[in-house]
Amino acid sequence: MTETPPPAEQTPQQTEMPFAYVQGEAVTTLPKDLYIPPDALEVFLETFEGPLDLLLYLIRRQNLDVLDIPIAAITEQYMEYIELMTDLRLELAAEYLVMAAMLAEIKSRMLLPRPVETEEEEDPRAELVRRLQEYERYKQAAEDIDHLPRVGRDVFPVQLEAPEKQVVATPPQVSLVELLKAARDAMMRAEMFSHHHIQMEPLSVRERMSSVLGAVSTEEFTSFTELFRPEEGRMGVVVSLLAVLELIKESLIELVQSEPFAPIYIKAAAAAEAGPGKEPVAAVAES
Amino acid sequence: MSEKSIKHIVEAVLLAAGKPLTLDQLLAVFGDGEKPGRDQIREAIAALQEEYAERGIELVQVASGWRIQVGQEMEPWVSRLTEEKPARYSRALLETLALVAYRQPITRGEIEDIRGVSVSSSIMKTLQEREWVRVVGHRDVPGRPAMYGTTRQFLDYFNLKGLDDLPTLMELRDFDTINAELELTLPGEGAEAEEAAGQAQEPGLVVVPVAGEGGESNETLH
Amino acid sequence: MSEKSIKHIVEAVLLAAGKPLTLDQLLAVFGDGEKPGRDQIREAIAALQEEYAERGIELVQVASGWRIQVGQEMEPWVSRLTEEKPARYSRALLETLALVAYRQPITRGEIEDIRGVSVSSSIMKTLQEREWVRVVGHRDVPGRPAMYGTTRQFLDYFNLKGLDDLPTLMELRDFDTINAELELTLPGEGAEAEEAAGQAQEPGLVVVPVAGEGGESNETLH
Repeated sequence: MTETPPPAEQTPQQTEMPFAYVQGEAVTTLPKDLYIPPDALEVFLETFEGPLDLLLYLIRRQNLDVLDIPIAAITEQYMEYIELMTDLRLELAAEYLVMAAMLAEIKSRMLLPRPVETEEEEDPRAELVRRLQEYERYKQAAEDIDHLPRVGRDVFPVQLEAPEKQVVATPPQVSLVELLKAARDAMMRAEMFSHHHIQMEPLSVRERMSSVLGAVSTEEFTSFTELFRPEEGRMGVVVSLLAVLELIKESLIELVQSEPFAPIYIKAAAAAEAGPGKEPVAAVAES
Repeated sequence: MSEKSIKHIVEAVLLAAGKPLTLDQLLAVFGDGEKPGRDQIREAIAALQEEYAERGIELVQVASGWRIQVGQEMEPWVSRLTEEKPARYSRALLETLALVAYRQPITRGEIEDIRGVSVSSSIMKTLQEREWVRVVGHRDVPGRPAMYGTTRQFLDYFNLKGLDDLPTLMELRDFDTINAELELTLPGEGAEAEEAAGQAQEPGLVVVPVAGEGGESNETLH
Repeated sequence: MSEKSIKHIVEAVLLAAGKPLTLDQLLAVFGDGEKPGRDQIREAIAALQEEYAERGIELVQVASGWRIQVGQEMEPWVSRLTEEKPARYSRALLETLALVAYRQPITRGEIEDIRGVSVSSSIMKTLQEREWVRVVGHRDVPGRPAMYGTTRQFLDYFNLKGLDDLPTLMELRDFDTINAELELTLPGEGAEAEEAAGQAQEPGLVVVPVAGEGGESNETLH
């Protein structure tokens, strides 16, 4: 946007247009090129992308700066087009009428005398100018985009025939982690499975530890073999043994054997003695 | 792996790809034992660009990567190959596209506000079908209207690396400073079109009832 | 029109065409004032062929005309471009494999008992085709079902010295805590991490508490 665009295709009539000076005269003096053959008008109007586009056209046609619109003149011209459209019974979009109203309002505000010049008061055209400029920059941007080199129109991406692909099936990759997770999941599910179907007593070491502790006393020795019940099977024996070993480790019981292969006896550790936990273990080791 | 074969592999792969390739994608075609550095790929690209320069072929970077294309200078011959004319797009569509490109994320209502006319659904549909525009979210206002943005395909199609490559927008001028601006710019331009300026600009000044400032600027002018 | 530009036009048009072009079609892209002779087109083709000879592209004549294509010698690189990520194995397959590893020798019926669902024949087939699982004998019960065990290849793939290197079932229970401590990668995914190629297999060993080797591999990494 330059302040003084080159006078491209300016007709002499336009430079002489008097309405730019005196607002009242604009009504009677219409620019001659406003009259276009009626059958061409429809096509002509279709080229506008709306009221802002039409206004821009009217302004540009007279080489005027958007920032500096002779509002009365432009309003008159705009209304001429609106009238032409109605005369031709063209369906008139609401946007055009809204713009007509806006122009009329601006015009009336500008004609009203303002008693005191206040700096804060905005020029009535400000909003219109803002919208026109805003629209114009995107109108321009659309043209610029249209001129960008475009695929299929200006530039042509190449795709050549590729050599025949040799089929090499790549089998899925598996990490050890994945495999181990699958193993764990399968095992855990299997456990739940067995609980439901084989109603087996849960043989937890912790539970057995409690029952062993309940069976022994600090006063008397209990026979080691008494702690095992053959009817529980091998699993039961293993759990019992683990429970005994765990209890020894935690210094909760003492294990006594007089000589190799002699019967083993168990006694609960004295409550006061928390310390000498290793002795019973040593006894086992000696045996 | 020699410089030369890196170049030839990069060329062959780009020619066969049929879509832009990123540097990473180009690197990925090299086997484990022969991986060149990123710099070597860049050098290969530069070498190819140099070779192509005189041949009407281009190796360009667009949004999704590097692509080999027949350049604009070859258009007259290439376009004779096909009967059909490339599609033309309406101004309404291009203006809508421009607004989405420059103002994204933007709602349809916001596009309509700026253009001063309603945007037809078919335009939004076409833009989305072409995969130039997509819904990027919803504005948190009543009705939760869709917000639109442009896609990588849009940039690829218009030969752009990124949104920064879009033509710069026309500058907006501040209406409030119009008079000051006139004062500053007119004297310089006055020589070229002194009469035109006087005639074309003055009506505006006369209409605006800013007697004091307007008068001053006029005095400066003459 | 110079020889050189005929050559460049022929090249550009063939590149942009995306299909083979006959001599007549190549002639047709030239404007009225610039039509070369058929011989000139042939010469241009010959010149291009010579230029391409040392590169990975070819100008060849096929049934419907001339076309530029990427040469067969570029197949490994071009193919890697379109390589699809290999599919993943199903949970059912992995669990079956895990049960064979931990409970071998095991029959399909026994696997089904533990998993609580039937094991498809295709899973057993895939595992055997991969050579991770093989039939090691037959259970002496009615039907004499096959018993499965893991192979040497299985150990090699997971980088195990022996089955003892697998965590015990007890350790497996606490697997999540073990797992959290270790950054484990897939053996095959090493290519993604630029340097990881050599180390990709090691994590398998890290699961087993082999402090020495694990430490070494970490040092190699950094």
